[in-house]
Amino acid sequence: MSSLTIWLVFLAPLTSFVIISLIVRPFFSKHQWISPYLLIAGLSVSLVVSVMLFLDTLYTGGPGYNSAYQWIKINDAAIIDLGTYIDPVSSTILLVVVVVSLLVQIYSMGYMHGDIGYSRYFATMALFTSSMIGLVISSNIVQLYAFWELVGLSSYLLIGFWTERPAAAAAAKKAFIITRIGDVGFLIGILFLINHSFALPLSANVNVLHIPDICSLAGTMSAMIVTIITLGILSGAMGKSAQFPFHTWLPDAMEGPTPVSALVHSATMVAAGVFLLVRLFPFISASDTTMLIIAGVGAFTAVFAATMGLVVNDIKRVLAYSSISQLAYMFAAIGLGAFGPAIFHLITHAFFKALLFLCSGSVNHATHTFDMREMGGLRKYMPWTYGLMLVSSLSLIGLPPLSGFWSKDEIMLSAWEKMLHGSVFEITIFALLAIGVVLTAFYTWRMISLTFHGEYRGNDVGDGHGDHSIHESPRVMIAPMALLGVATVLAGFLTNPPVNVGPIHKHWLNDFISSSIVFHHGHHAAEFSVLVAILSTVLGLIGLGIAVYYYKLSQNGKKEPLESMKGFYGLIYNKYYLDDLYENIIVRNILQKRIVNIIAFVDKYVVDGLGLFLGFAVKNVGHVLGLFQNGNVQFYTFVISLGGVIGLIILLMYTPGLGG
Amino acid sequence: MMSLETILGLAAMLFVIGIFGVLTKKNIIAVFMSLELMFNSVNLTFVGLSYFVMPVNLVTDLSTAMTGHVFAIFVIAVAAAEVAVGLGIVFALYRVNGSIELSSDIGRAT
Amino acid sequence: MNIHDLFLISPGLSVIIIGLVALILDLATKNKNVLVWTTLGLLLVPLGLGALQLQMISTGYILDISSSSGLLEGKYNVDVFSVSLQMLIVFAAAITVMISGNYLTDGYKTKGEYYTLMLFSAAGMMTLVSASELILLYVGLELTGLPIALLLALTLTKSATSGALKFLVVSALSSAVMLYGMAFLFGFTGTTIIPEMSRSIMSEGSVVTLYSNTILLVAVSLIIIGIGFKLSAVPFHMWVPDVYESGSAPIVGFLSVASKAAAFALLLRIIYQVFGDIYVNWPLLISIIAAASMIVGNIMAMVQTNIKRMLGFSTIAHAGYLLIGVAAIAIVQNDSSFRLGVDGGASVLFYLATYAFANLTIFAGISVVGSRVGGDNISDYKALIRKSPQMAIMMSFALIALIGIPPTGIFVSKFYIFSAAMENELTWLVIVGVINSVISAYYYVRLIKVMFETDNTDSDDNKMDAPGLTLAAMYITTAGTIWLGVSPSWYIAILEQGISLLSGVN
Amino acid sequence: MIEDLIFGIFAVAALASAIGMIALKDLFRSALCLVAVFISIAGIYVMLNAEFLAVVQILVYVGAISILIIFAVMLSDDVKSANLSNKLQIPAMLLCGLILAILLVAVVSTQWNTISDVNRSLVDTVQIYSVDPEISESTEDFSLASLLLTDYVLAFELVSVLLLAALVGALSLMRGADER
Repeated sequence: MSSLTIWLVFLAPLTSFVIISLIVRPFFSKHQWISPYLLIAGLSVSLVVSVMLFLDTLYTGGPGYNSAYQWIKINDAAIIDLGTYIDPVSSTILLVVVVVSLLVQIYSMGYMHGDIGYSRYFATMALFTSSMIGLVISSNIVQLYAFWELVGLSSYLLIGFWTERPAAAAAAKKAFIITRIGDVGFLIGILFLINHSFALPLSANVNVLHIPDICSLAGTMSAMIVTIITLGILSGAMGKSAQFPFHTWLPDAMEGPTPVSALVHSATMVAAGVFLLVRLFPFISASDTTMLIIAGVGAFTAVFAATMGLVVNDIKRVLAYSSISQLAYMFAAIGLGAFGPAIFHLITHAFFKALLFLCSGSVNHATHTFDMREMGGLRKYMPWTYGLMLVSSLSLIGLPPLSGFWSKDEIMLSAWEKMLHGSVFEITIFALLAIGVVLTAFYTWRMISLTFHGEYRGNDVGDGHGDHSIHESPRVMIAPMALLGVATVLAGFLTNPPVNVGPIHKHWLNDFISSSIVFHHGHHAAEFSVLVAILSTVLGLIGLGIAVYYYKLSQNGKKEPLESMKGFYGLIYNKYYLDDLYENIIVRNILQKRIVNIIAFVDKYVVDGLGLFLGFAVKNVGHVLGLFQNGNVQFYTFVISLGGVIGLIILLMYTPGLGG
Repeated sequence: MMSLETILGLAAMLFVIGIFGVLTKKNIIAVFMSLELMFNSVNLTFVGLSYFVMPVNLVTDLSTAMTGHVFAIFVIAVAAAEVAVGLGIVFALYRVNGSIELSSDIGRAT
Repeated sequence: MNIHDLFLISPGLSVIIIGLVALILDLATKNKNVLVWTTLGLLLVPLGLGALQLQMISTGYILDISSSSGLLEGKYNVDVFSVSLQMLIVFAAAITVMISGNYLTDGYKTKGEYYTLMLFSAAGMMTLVSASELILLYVGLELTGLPIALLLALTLTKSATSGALKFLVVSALSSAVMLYGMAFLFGFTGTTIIPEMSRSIMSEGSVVTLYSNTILLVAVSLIIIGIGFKLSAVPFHMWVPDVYESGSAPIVGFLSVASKAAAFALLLRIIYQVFGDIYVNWPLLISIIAAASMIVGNIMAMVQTNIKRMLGFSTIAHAGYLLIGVAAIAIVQNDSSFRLGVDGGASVLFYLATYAFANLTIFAGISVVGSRVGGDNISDYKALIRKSPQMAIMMSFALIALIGIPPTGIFVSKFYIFSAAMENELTWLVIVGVINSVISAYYYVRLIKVMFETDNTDSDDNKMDAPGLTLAAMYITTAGTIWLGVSPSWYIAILEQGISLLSGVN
Repeated sequence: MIEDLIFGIFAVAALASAIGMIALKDLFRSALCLVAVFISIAGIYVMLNAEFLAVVQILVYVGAISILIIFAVMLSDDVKSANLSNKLQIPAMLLCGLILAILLVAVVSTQWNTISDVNRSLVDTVQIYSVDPEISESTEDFSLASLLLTDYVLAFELVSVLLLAALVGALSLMRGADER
């Protein structure tokens, strides 16, 4: 397959972006309807190419590495080139990204219909999709970082899409800043890699920024450096995947349009962190410390995010916390060394979570709200949505035979096996993951129950419009949802079955992923264990049962069952006060007040104090020539001279041979 | 008594007196006067160095003995321009504002 | 002065002549468009001459005539380093001419003088980047600063004039201090020609005599003070916010881009050619200044409500990033002496170019909004996306570039600077820099947020039509930002060649 | 010997007038002190082979700049007490003392590459020749004027541009201010 064909998968949506933003939007604003078709056409090309790439990789090992263009050359061992690296991992994720994106775009045609920024929406979506594709196929870590920032940027634009909503703008800014804090670590990690390149012998013949090379690099550096770099990369992944303590941006990001949440904030961009860690898994796993931290962060966040999901009333925020929690399962799996199950869960999660979001969008399309307290009883009005939501929810809970069951089961199985011959740490990990299953089942059923069961509690019926305003969504929305529903049902068993099923080999996805040459010794999937499968199903059913029990009793949402636990309820309802900590205490109080005051101290107190005092003394001199009486300029020159003297002293002290 | 050290020392003292004036004078004219003093001390340094210090290329190029003097001439010319510009701006300010008392109306650092 | 010499100085000379032409044209014609377009058209001449010089250097022609010519020998350099920077300065001047129209609309009687002074200042900067002799450097320095002070005062408001006075006094003080350092350097080495200085220092030569000459250290630090003022680096920065707030946007933009480029050129030349490889621990000093500049600039910018003041602090922070590259020039060797590297200098030059593109875009926008709204508060930019979508989008793009997001040029240059610093074991400085780029994202994104904020209430069409010339300037600078981000390697290669010719290292 | 005495007188005069300039409350007297500093320095120039510079110093500084400054001084309402100091005096004094100490230590401890006796007469000849061609035996022209137009012609031209800029700028400032 020629290198141009591979690039086509990235260039096709990019072309759509260029056409929509530079031609359609400014010049054909009357014909906005054409924008989604342009994007869908571009994505169809991508789909064809990515299917070809996938099959090619599956059967012949794939095109591997292709370099197109040398971007920057730092030295012989650190070259940044724009290239593609198609291996089992990237070709699989690529296919998922393209498929989900395509379906979401079709859905968006219905959902965004009549919006004032119709073209702008699809332009940004095109930018996002092409950046995401670029991220997946990148062969160079700096190239990946560039796309990493670009998806962050398009996520910023999409969250803040409705510019007239202050909350959307604030959420967009928050997402941007917090993910960038994580990216600091990522960038520092990359810079340490570059630093390493200067120490390499010329004969080493590696490029420290080339992803396949990085995977074999760990042996050449000290354990300390490996840990620093991997922790840096991990912090980038945690920021993007909204893991504790960077998770606060994702729930707020729900201010964006729902299809955006489905594509960007559940299926693809937030999964990029998991993708990155798997991509560099051989390198990451060289540091035991980092692996422990990944597993710990994952297991902790899985429960932590799930608890916050228990009490939120916004349906999309429930799903957002659920996304954080499910991504945490993938992190935990990676931390335990099971990158195959992590990718498997990433795929199934992409399908069922995208479907959940699209369903919530469909509900919103009907009720014009996301507040579950104003819903209820919708199954009567929206049977399709209800059915699809039920399927995807049960998949999220992890009930057989839906896809979520198979992938979550593999993660639980890995944790289980580690626990069997592990220490307290591994036991804790498994316990946390198990608790997470119960909590997931509880909040998922709470969501279903509040939304679709019981009586309708919203206003729309009341104000006379009656059934007119609550209706099933149009076909253009239902059709992609149904396709995702099919994937939700089938993707689990067919892609990674625990036994041979006719022509489909057992664990073929896992074996396929592991066959990438960067994983020198692949991960062999654990044998299916009936015990663990039953255990995780029972855990899910327990959570489900509790939720059914409670919400049958108070099915009109009068009282939340958890409100009886006062202290705990307050804590989780206020999101553990982390938003307060970040925004009010750290940014406002410490950074903007304290530190600025320290820096401005001289200006505020010294100069003002002088000026004030002098004001009395020289009133009679008056007028223009007294310009300098407030001493401002003099103070500047004073600081300049003082700075010079201090600089000189530093020079004198630290210059070798002069006494330092 | 007239040695390089004394001349440079004298120049250094004048320079520091100039800095002191710039730092402490409230009147903009006095500040400009102090600046002129600094430029003069620099000139004195140049001329003194030019008198006492061996030019690096004297053997091949006799004119290097004059470098310090040339520098001083340029400093004088530039200083003249500087003071002209400074006083020009002061006069403009005076005209724009009349005799209204000026406070520093440009913001603080915060 | 023969024809070769004239050709060598022709870019700067033509800028001066264009300044004079503008002065005369202003008297001759009432139509101010003629003035602007003539000036712009003529500015292509120095650009073309610069390109021609670059071409001739690459074929090796200029190197010969440069060494054989009499009058300018050793005093005025025409090499890749200086010519590329001269072209950058001319470019900045041209953009400034394009966006100045917004300020020169009403009540501004002195248009010709305005362009003349700006171009004279540009000529001073061009001298500064080419000169390698102290007298010429000093004159170039003053020619850079004095017209800027006059331009700042030309707005003739109370705050502008007093801002200009502040600028002038601090500038004069710093140049006096620097002059004093130059005097010591002259006295110690016996010459004013920079390449001969390092030869002189080396021939005195043995390390022992060098240690006993504290005067060299004094000279170095006096010169760093003088340059530090031009760089607007902490602690020589305090004039910046005041002057930025009171000056007119095009001039402030010019000051922040071109003057900074010239000052860095001077610093690089002095480091590479005079004291870079002697045993003075200047990298430590520069690193401290860099860290302080980034921290103070970024944190203070967070709390500003005036956009020009905010950009003033932001320019202080960017001086800090640039100084990381300067500190990265010195490669510490085993015996704790320094060797000079190419990457540090080239990364600084690349950063200057990308910063120029992004910053000029923003100041172009400010010059329009400032003259229409009459204020420079950040809140004045509310809903700019409704009033002038093109401007809002390009300004946001430039702000994104200033944060350092790919695929903009500043991403590449930050990356380049940081990796050069990593090469030289300045890890702590890099970490400070990376963290600071997050802090800077905070206030840049805040501005973007304000520009995109729209209420449905104020959707009455108060369009803000930017003049075509300003929009054209913004398109050019935006294109430059993307261009250098996507395809940086050819330019980096030129700059690396320039630096290695400058320093004799490779 | 007599030379040293004259130098001493000039040096003391320069220092004393400089201090007077800083210390006097009357801005006009302070400006006169500055003139005295200029004149004393011109005297020292004469002793340092720089007669031409001495003349320039008198003409430009004493003649032009001082007059300019004195004009400006007249703008002050209350000349007699216009030369006040701000509250930075004590820190400034400490700082200046520190700077002076550093400078003096540096000047004294440095091994200057002074002119050897062999070259002394050569340098004297070149420097004095710059104003008196008669005593030179050399055929080359080292006068300041010719240096300005040969070796330093570029800087010379740039200074003229600088002066033009100052002129143009000051004029347009006045013009603009008039029309306000």
